[in-house]
Amino acid sequence: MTTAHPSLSPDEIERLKAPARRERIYRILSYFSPLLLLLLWEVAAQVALIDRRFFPPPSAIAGTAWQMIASLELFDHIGATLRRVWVGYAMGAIPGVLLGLILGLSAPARRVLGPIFAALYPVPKIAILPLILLIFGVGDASKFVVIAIGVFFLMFYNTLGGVMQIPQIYLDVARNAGATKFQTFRRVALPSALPSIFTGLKLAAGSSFIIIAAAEFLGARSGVGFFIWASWQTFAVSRMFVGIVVISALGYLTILALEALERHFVPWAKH
Amino acid sequence: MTTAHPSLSPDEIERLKAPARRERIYRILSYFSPLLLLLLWEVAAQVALIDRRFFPPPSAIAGTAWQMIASLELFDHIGATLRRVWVGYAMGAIPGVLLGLILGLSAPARRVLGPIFAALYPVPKIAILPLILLIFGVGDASKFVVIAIGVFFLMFYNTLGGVMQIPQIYLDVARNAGATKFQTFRRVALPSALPSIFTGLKLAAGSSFIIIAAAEFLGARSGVGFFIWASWQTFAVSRMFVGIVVISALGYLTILALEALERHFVPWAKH
Amino acid sequence: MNVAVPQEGRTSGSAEAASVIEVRNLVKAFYDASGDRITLAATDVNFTVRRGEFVCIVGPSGCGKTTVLRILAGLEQLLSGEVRIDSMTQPAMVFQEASVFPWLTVSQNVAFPLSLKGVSAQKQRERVAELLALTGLTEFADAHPHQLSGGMKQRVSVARALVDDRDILLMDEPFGALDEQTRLTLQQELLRIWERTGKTVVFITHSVDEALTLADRVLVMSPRPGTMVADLLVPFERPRDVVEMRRDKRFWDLTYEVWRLLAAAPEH
Amino acid sequence: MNVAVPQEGRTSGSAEAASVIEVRNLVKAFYDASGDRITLAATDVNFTVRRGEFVCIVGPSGCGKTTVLRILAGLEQLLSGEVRIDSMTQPAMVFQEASVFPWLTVSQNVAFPLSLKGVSAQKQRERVAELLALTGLTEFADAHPHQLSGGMKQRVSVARALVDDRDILLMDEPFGALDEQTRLTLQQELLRIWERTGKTVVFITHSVDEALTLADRVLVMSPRPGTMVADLLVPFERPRDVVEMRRDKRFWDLTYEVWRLLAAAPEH
Amino acid sequence: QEKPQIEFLYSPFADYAPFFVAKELGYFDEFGLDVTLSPKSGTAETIQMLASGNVVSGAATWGAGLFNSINSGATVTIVATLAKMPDTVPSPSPLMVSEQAWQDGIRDVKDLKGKRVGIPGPGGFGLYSVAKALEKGGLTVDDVEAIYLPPPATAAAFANGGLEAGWSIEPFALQLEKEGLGRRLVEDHTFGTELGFIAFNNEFAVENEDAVVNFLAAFLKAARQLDNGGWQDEKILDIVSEYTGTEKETLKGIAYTIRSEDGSIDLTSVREQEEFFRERGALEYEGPIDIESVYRTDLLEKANALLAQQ
Ligand SMILES: Nc1ncnc2c1ncn2[C@@H]1O[C@H](COP(=O)(O)OP(=O)(O)OP(=O)(O)O)[C@@H](O)[C@H]1O
Ligand SMILES: Nc1ncnc2c1ncn2[C@@H]1O[C@H](COP(=O)(O)OP(=O)(O)OP(=O)(O)O)[C@@H](O)[C@H]1O
Ligand SMILES: [Mg+2]
Ligand SMILES: [Mg+2]
Repeated sequence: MTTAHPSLSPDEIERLKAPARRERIYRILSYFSPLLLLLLWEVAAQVALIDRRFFPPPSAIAGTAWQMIASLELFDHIGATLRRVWVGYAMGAIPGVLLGLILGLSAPARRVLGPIFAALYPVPKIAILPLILLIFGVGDASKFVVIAIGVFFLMFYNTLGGVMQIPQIYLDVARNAGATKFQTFRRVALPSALPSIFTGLKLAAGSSFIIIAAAEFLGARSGVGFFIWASWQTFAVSRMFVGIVVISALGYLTILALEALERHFVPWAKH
Repeated sequence: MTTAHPSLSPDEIERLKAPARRERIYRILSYFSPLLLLLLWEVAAQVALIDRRFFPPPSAIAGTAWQMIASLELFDHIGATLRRVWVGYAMGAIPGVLLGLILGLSAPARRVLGPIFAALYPVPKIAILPLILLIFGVGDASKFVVIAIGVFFLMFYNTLGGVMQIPQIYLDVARNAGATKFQTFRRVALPSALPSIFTGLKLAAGSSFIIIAAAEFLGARSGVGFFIWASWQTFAVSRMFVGIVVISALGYLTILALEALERHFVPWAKH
Repeated sequence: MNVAVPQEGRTSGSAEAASVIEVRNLVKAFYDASGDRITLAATDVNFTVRRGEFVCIVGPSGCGKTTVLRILAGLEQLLSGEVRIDSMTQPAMVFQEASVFPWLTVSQNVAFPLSLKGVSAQKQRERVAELLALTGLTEFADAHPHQLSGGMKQRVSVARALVDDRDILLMDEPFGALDEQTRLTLQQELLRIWERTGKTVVFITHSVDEALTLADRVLVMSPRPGTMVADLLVPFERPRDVVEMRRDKRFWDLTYEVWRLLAAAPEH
Repeated sequence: MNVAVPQEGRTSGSAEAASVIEVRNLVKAFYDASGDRITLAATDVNFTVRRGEFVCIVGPSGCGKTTVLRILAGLEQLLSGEVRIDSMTQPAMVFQEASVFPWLTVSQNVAFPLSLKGVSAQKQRERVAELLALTGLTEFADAHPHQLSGGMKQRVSVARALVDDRDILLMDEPFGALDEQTRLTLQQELLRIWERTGKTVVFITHSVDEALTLADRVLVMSPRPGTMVADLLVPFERPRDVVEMRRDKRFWDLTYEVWRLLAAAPEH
Repeated sequence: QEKPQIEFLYSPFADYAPFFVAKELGYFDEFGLDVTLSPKSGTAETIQMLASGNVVSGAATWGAGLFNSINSGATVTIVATLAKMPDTVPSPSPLMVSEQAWQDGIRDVKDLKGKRVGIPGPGGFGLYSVAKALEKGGLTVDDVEAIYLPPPATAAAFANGGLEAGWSIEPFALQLEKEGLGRRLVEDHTFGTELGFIAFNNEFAVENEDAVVNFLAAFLKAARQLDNGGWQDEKILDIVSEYTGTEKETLKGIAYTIRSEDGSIDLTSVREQEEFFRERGALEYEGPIDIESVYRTDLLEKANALLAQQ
């Protein structure tokens, strides 16, 4: 741990490295802070602050979850949901980032397409669902599309916002160094907008799981969202909460993974 | 128009001001570019590229809209929706920005609360609707809350992202000038994060209209979302599209208004 | 602030009373966790600055001058050693990097420290007008920083550091981006303010001329990891005449001495 | 680039063939639409630079030096006048502001122009190593910019501008943040490269000493809105010895002349 | 004297028309009540709101969720029927076949074997209804591929071939026919099937018996008016149009659910539905549920008596 250094005493090296080490430990501990929520809920249910018929305590839910894990019933649902989220996420994030970069760097594109996206964005997805079903069928394709739409706008606006914040000097350097339009995208706009892009990626990750939960209410026979809905329809409250906790946990883990990626890809920023 | 200047010829002043003037004209023109979409749609419907039963041409929708405007039927719905969106938006945006600022500036707060928000964010709103209804009743309050939740996370993550991007030097200047914690929030973190906050505000505006449409699908008897839902239930496609166009237009106008505010409040940025 | 300010320090009167800044065996290193890499920025730095003294620090690029100044300002934690600042007010700092707020106009930037203290708008206006005149920015009072040249931005930082009249001034190459004429004017103004108010000034510069024009003492730092290699008294009486001074042999001796020290262990 | 490059210009050989940069009646103003305010940055600027010439521009802060250089680099549009650049490659620029990319390491920053051109990794490494050695940054090859001092960042910019060996170098106070020792070394290296490669250099500086050390000609600009008020030939033969030069009366005459020109119409 | 206040949860469907009529034509006032109608979403939420006491009354449809919630102790007091399917055709809730499938030769229920059939959800009336329809062709739900979709989405699925058949409801069914997207395949599968019930919060029902009786009387008055030709009345159509957001033109000429004359629930039909869900494994308890313990017929009798006095 305490590497030698020509001019520093081991004690000084120790003190120098302590903050980084502490930071790492704190971070790992902090991953567990959401357990506080469960604790709060458990207590509230135990002292009958909340109605157990509708909000069974986490301990009761854990029992149900255990049975379901044992019967492997949950894993198929999780697999189906993850697959849909992954595909939809990629389908939305890639064009979102690309168009954000393009509109961010090109004033004419921004002028023509900007208002079009602004007008399309607030179109209520739930209202156009029948249309999506019409075009993409009742299968998984329409679920991918619903997620992709949600993800797209988050990525688009966050990337655009990030690109618009790029200090002019970086673009000047790129231009002076002889960067092509594409190289400016790839080598300057993209990395410079990375912090904003990561904000978008995290928001989009959370949103994907929210959206898939809603989308699996329609025309699905698998997936955690379907499972939640089916449980609620049959008033299987504990099972429903297992589903809610599972989908939230999936979202949470995705966000944590993105934060780890961010620390890796944006090493120059504070975290 | 061409103000005099001691050392510039009127012609030079003209040329100097031309870009700004052109920019203004282009911007105003660009507000109408979404009409292109309607045109495209009209043509596609007219040449039967798309199924008119599901996508009646805008001209047909305009007819329906006209009747509804004449009967004043739409205005009550618009009023109800706007009121819900406004209240919910404010309820979500204010705490979102505040918590974003606090977590952005305080590492301990970020460590403890960060993961809690990350865990709460992906909880599917549609699944916890019963919980919201139970706590906030079946009236408008629960609709405010549903919007507020959606808006909150967008504002929170965008503000947090913006604060994390603040160049350290600005915080150093504030500290050296003797700023209190609160003054650092108010006078440095907030303005410095404004570009990201505006990205959040625009995203949240779009989302509010998406969410209110969904919320008014469930348990409402007024609002554009209810109107769309009711039309949907009876396959009154033209009416449904009037609703969709109206709600999208409301969202679009809100985004335009926010962009105008942004140009005013972030005059140092490119737009 | 991570700076120890012992109580007795404040009540002056003791033998060492006049020392406002005292740095003892200061060591500062940076640790890069992702690369597991230690950069030693300054080792065993010792110096004191007496009340009302004007001290310049010179040293090769990257030797730790900025780091020492940031530690004095309480913006950076030291690794070991001791730093004592004896002042009722926090030292005012002129940063080396561009540090004006892009969202404020020039006059708002200058007024920033005053506005934090709730000084009346009228008073702020007066004081800011003074400093804008001093730094030649009156015409640009309402401009935003992105409309300024490099030197103009630097002058805004200087004006901001002077605006609330603190006891200690820490200046990190404050005139580096200025032409000699403007620099001369500002040097003169700084000296005038310093003489009138009895401020303590620690001033980093790369120009030996500038150091000899301004300072009571010149501290010379060695290349990274920096340490103080010399503490030279500048013997010229004030007010100093730049042209006159150059006729003095001592000027050239001192210049040569500093150059010799700086060249002693070149960084590359 | 908004710079007119007439075809005949390229084929040299004519009477004026040797002029690589030609600026005629250049006027540049900025318009702030939100305040309906016009800032005149430069008026009626005229100068030419011959192939292989080293020209320094001096002038008071805010007089338009950076603006002129940015126009030469094609980064800014002129309002009226004419600018002609006769070169096969775009001029390389060292910017006055901090301009290194925070997401790249020092060596990646230096390699940036090469990597855009698809130079092989091996070649890039070699060339970058050379320039890091030249600028004394070898030890910091893998550091990120936020781990560098102000002067070190500036050296990265200089290395980046030199890396791909362009015909014209536009340098905006490239050594402003460097101590005299490091500055001297880099001046010498720059001269060595210039003499060997026959580059054309336009160099903005605030230091008259520096201008006289480096330049064939010194262009002096008036305060904002800047215009060229003098075009002074520097008569010293090369290689120049800094200390020797100061013994020459012409050095002091020239220094005095520049000072007089700069002081003629002080900005404030 | 203060009028008793009752908040009632409804869905914006024509099945709830008696409440709209009773409210707008002043029947609730007539019986001395101050009734607020609040829109709600699903059955489960309604039971939750009533059982927890957040809202005192509402109506909901039968289904697995309801049976399970009663079993889990989320008890409410059931007082009367909401609606039932008529014993005649056209049915308000036919099983429809897509035009495309019809052209492809699916003309009978038994042709649906292995085909995709739209069902609104896995635990409610729609599933039961589809099962009854399939029974007509000797099929069960397991013989087809169930696709869970709400009726409006069926239109799209019919158009793009995503579904061969699907559950439907008026006025959507009529529109499907009009647009040439689908045809009625089965209409006689749910004659007399109980659709849902009116319920009160337990404590409220005990403490405010008179208010409940008055509420039911007003409801019955409106229900009888509707079931006896009220749907031809322009004024009533205006009211229903307002509450359901459906145009009057659309409301005209379609079939509606009805109610028993006295508002009582046909428990045989309810038991049949319970049995169905048990067989599907959707119930979390053994044996028939004790509906009688939560179904108070005395209040309805008093309401009928009160109405007879008028
Ligand atoms: N945040 C940091 N992380 C890592 N290393 C740093 C950091 N800040 C400074 N250093 C290192 O510390 C050393 C001293 O830096 P400092 O900025 O104090 O130099 P300086 O004397 O001010 O130089 P200059 O004259 O170039 O401004 C340098 O080697 C630099 O690389
Ligand atoms: N983008 C801009 N918008 C408005 N005004 C500008 C802009 N850039 C420069 N100016 C103005 O143009 C004038 C010349 O600026 P420039 O940067 O060329 O000066 P400079 O000679 O390089 O000064 P310095 O030595 O301080 O760097 C200044 O008055 C400045 O305020
Ligand atoms: Mg420094
Ligand atoms: Mg400049």
